[in-house]
Amino acid sequence: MTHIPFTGQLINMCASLLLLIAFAMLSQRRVLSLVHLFAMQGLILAFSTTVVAYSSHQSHLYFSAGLTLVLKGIILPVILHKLVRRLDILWDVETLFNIPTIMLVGLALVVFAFNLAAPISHMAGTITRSTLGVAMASVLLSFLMMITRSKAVPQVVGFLAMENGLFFAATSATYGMPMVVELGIALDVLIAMFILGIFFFQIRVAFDSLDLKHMEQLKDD
Amino acid sequence: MKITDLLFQLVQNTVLLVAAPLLPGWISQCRAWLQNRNGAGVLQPYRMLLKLFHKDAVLADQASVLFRVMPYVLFSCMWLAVALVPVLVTGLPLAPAVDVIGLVGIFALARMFISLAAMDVGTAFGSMGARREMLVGFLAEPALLMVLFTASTISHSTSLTTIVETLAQQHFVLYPSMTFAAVAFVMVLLAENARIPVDNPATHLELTMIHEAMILEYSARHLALVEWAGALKMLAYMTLGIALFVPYGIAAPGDWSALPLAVVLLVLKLALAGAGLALIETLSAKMRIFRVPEFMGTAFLFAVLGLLTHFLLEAA
Amino acid sequence: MSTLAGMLPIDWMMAIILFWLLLGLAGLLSHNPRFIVQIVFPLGAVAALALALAALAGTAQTQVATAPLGLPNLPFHLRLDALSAFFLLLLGAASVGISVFSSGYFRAMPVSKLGLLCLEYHVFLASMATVLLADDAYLFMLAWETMALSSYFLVTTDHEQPEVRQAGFLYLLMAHVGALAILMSFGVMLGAHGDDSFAAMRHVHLTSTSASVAMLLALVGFGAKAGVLPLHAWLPEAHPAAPSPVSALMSGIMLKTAVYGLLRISFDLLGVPQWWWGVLLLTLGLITALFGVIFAAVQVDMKRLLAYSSIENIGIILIGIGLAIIFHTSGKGALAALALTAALYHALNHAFMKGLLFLGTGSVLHATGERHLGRLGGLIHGMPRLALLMLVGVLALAGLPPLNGFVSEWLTLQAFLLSPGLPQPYLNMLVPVAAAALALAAALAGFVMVKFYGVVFLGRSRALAAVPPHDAGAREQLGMAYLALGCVLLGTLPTFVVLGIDPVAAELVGHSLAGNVRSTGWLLLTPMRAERASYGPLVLLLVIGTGVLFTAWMVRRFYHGRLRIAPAWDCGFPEQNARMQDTAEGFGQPIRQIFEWFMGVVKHMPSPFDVTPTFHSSVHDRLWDLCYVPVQRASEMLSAQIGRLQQGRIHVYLLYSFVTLLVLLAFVQ
Amino acid sequence: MEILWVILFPLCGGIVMALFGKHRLAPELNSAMSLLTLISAGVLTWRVIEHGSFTALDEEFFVDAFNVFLVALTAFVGFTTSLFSRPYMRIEQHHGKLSANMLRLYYSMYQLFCFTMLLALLTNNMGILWVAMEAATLTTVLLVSLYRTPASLEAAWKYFILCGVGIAQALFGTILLYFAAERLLGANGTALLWTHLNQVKGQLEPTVLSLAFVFLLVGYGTKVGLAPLHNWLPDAHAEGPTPVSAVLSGLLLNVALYAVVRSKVLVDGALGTHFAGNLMMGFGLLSVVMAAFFLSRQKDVKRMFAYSSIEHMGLMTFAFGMGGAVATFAALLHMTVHCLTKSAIFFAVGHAAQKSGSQIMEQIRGLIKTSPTVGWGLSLGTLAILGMPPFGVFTSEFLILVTTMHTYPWITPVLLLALGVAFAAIFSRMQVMVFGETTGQRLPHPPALVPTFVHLGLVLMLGVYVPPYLAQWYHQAAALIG
Repeated sequence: MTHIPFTGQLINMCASLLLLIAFAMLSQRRVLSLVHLFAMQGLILAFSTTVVAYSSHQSHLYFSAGLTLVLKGIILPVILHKLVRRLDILWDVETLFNIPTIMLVGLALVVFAFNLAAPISHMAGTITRSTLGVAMASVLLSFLMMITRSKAVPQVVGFLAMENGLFFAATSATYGMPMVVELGIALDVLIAMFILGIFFFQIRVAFDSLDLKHMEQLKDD
Repeated sequence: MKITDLLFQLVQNTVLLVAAPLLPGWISQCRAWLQNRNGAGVLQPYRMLLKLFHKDAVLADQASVLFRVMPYVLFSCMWLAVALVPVLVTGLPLAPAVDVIGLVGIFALARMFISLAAMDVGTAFGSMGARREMLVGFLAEPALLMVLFTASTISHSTSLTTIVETLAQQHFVLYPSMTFAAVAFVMVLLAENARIPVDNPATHLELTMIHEAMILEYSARHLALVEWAGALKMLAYMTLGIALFVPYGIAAPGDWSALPLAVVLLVLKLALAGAGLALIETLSAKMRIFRVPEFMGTAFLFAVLGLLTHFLLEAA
Repeated sequence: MSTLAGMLPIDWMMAIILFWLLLGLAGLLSHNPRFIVQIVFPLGAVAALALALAALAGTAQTQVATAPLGLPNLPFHLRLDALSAFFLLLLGAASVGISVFSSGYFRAMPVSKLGLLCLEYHVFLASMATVLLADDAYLFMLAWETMALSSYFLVTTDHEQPEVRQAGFLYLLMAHVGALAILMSFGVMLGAHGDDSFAAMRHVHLTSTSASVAMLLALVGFGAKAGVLPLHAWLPEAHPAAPSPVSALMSGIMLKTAVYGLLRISFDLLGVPQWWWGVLLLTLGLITALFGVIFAAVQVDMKRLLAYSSIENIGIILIGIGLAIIFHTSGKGALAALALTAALYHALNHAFMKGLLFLGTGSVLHATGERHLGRLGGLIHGMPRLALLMLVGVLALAGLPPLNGFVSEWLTLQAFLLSPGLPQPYLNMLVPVAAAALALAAALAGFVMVKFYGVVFLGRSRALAAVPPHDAGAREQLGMAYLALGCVLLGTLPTFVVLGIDPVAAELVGHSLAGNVRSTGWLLLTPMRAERASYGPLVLLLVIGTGVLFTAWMVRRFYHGRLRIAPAWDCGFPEQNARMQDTAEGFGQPIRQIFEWFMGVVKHMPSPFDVTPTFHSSVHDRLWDLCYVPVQRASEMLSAQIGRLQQGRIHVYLLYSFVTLLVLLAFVQ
Repeated sequence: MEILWVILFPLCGGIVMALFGKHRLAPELNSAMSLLTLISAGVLTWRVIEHGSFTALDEEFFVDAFNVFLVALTAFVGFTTSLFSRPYMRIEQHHGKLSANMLRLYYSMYQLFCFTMLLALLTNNMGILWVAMEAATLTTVLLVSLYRTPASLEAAWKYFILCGVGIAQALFGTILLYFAAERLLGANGTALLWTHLNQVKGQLEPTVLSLAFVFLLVGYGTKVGLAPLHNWLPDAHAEGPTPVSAVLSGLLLNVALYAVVRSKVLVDGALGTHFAGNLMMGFGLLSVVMAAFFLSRQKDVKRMFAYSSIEHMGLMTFAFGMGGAVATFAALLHMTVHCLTKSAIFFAVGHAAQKSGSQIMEQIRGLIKTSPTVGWGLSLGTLAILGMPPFGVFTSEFLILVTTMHTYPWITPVLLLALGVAFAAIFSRMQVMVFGETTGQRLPHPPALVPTFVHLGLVLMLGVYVPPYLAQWYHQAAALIG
């Protein structure tokens, strides 16, 4: 195999960590630990972005790394934490059906994603060829997570995790999107977070629970 | 057309008009003989007409104009029908105006009027008669049409003149299709002229009568016209049958020398036909009204079969 | 003035169409009912007359025009040739009477409805004219659907009654489905790189298969409009629902636009037809005709009865077209021309007589408020003039000489009789059977008409609360008298009519009857040679007329003429009442008994212990259960299955997206 | 710079309404802002007519034949809807369904929504396009849940999650696009500019682009409402306030489709195959058929028309996918007429529902009696949307069907079947609502149906006559899209 520079190895390291976290989220029952995992994801993301910035001398990537750190590492987790506390679902535990199956499916997804990414990643000009597959995998995993979660908050966490995966793809595979786009995306995510916050309370008022099984009234059958 | 033809047409019509009542008279006379009675004589119909023409007419209070007009329409329709059939000579002036389809049309017109008139007064019998008459009619009319079509496909024409000329005055050919047609025609004739087994002219039994039920409300001059029209209709049918199936002896246009023979032959044929009709009536019994559609259906079927056999065997 | 003089007939027609639209708008905007009924409708009638005249003038040569509207770089093409001219003549001539009638008939209507009705009425007329003039698929479909839409609104004028809404829905649905079929047929015939003008379609050379596909699609489409079996279901529903003049328009004229479309596509756009189309049309026509007349015989609603009889007449027209195609493809030009002439002649006749009858039912409805035959009767006493006019229509529709219905049937039968020697032997077999069936249908039509006229106008009133009927108003009578006169003239002067139709035959089948017809002068109609067949209705009329007068005079001359009015004798039965007459059901009973095996009869038998026993039986259309109900069931079932997909759980929805994504990705890879 | 005005007016509008949203004249203010937007859009259009397409602000924005008429359309419908929502919302407040705060939220979000729509249309940057689309979701989601009823919350939640997830896929697609493009255009900002991408589309890496298109299609397709990604659409339309349903159907779906088509152009250029087209045709056909069969099960009137929107969106997607001058022309025309007609229908439906106090169709009866304008608006609109001439929908459907018949004959029966089923379903219900015996009572405020009839008038005009410059745009856009 060809020699990979140290930075590259670091980034691959981060990638594998992200994948690990994604799996952890998939199988995590407790809301609070989900939030913690999400925060960890944000931190790793920020770290990997700095590494990419350093290795590729892309000054604007430092900026976006900072942005990530602030937004995904600090603000969003804090907001989530507050929400969880205000909604006092701090020790809320939700029942997942048959974790091993989900894990197996997740595994299959990862394989699928890697296969999908393989033909592309070799043409990546960056030192971080293989990370695209990881990014795609974590996106798909968080998708799977949203499907399997039966409560509102974890679903949202899954949603945000998906954003993280996307962001990782953006930075690792392509040295980051143009600044204006990244700002826009960050803004959107922030607003989304706020709106979701509002939502949680409205839902609580309406259904006095955040369980999604109450919200299955609109249908056609 | 020559003036002589026109003249001849007029003369023939008047003669036939006057002579028509003889036919029913002759038939009932034959029936009397067949039943070992000595009948009222051939002239009986005339006496009846005379009697009717002297009576006071009684009109139902419900009757409308249509009721009073009908006998005249019926009468002149039948008169026209008689005038159209070549009885003695072909190629008369009126002939081109109406062909066989038109002839059927005229009969249908008459039937329509008489049925409407029957419904006009609004009695139970009237409408019943009208219904039955139309029931018979809607099967008899196409049957008759099919019979005529057989003849006209043979002669490649629907004008009676051409038909008769083809059948009579050209070399003699046997047409198997015509046998079917003949049977059908006889059945239609029985039905259309209200004879046994379809109808009984001599009865007023409510449940059986058809024609009589329709003219139940007529009296005096109207009744007389209706009866006379009936005689004319009978004559028209018989002469039509003769023209189709045994046309031999009908003279070609302008061939005055053959005329006397034609007259003699016509009288003979009519006499025979009348006798035959009487025989049929004596031998067969009046059938239930519900059987009539089957009877007429058979007639229709025979007629169509005739046409088919023509296309099968004779189409060259 | 010179510009006016320089206008071609087609320009006149476009102007008239525009004028109709303006009239409709005027009616919509004005809130004065007297203005609408006394100005707008008569003006519409005048325009119709002008259209008829323009059509008469337009048969001479083909004219083309384009309107500056329509799709970009695809303007509206219009074309006036013999075929469209003939149908435009039909439209104009028949709608004159109907518009005049309407101007009287609608006077009682509330103004809120009247304005809309006026708009829809004239849009309907205009769209029909446009259909006949259209020369590209787009304009044709546009006008066609507008026609359906406007007539739908006309049908649902009395939308308060649920059955009217039901009828309207069924009508528009079938019209729309038919339109889609027509659209597909146009799609098959489409010219090079999607040129949808008829001119381009004429030049496309289709394979025999695709031509047949186009033909079948067109048959479905136009059949659905014309009421060809088994697509007739809307007709007996919509006609009774609509106001009578509208029924007259629809039955008399709109059905003919479908005939026009069929002719246009089969003979003109598709070039030379194939012989089995003819057989198909012939068979369909026969079935339709028999079906229509048999069901007409058992109806108890005036307008339903007439609607079924319309189905029958469409069948007869179809028979003519089918024969024409058969002859045309087997190289018998003259016979093809004859059959085609017969079909077109019958179309024209039907427009007049059915229009007349529907208008008559309108007047009856006005006078008695009753559509059910079982409660009518004896109207001849109250409405003698209407009764006379209706008698003409009834005799004509029954196909009796010397009126017009007979002439076209006579021509059709002639075409049958002169047919032997077709290449296909079994066609030779088919022909006599077909002729027999046609004869049967014609005879049954007589039965139906006796029932109709006898039950409505003759006898005594069956109505329990006898409404004293008043005769129709002056303008109604004028309109109907016009149509009745049309029936008589069309019946007694056939030579001119046939000569008028001749250009169409010449255009479509490239053969003309004019020579034969002219050979024996105007008094006798001789489509072929004189010794083959000839028909002189005028002579017939004269002879019968003189016969009647002469007999009457003789009787007057030699007879005292004493007359007593007395109660009806009726075999001496004293107390008889109106209920002893045949009801409509009773009159139709024999037919029902004979044909019970193929119509669904529901009988209500009284129990032997019933104190006041009642018996009634209703006939319904088996084809409905056979063809329509299954379709409905299938679609309902399918939508029930699909509805399951939308079952409310957001996880499932996410799963849909997820699976879709994965499948697509796998597909890409 | 006209473009800036077009975007700034609604943005400011959003802020202004957030400040004065409770004022008595807030509705009028709202309409005024929309009017300003409309005017500036008009100026922009005029400019494009004069000089043709151009870009602005170092190419971040650009206008060409494709998006200019959509801009005009969006601004126009935005304005008419604001006109409609003036009395409508007053009546809602009257009925006590809405508080002043909610109205403020409504007005400001309405303006912001218009802003995001116009931004998405005018931007040259695929990234910004994505941002705008996401922002559109964010602005409307609170409008959907405006009534705070459980149903509306559920609808809003589904709307948010499904569209959010979907749009995330679109972002991944955009990233892949960028990934492919930067190797040609360098890592500077220009690599996401559509104009540049369009120039180099021939050399873009096919495998990446096909992958990207899948993500983009699934992403934006979710917002277009393509089956089976449509599930949010009926709920959101049915539960939100009627003006919102109108703009969702009329504008949002159009803009999402616009995004799909933009990316299709690039992918076609890169692949040189009919891959993208086939995908779109498949989705379109599926949507048409499924929507048609869904239609016949509906009880809620707005839900039904939501499904009809799915059906028509599917038809457009199908037509765009089919490609070719005529089909694309027809699709663009269909975009226009569907937008106008559907919003007109929702206007009428809104008043009808207010009149009978329910959106359930069994309880809406005999409108033509209680208020003829609503009745006629609804019936004519329905007939128009069902493709009845002489309305414009007929024109576009005619073109689409005829072209399909010409190129893919075996698909036509399926389409026609679906159209027939849809016709039967919608029409039978419309008839009962409009005609027949009546239930509803008179309204405190007169219905504002001027917008309805203006829209229908335009649609009618497009049915018989397409103005030359409009046709010219369509043709240019068709050439652009190919």
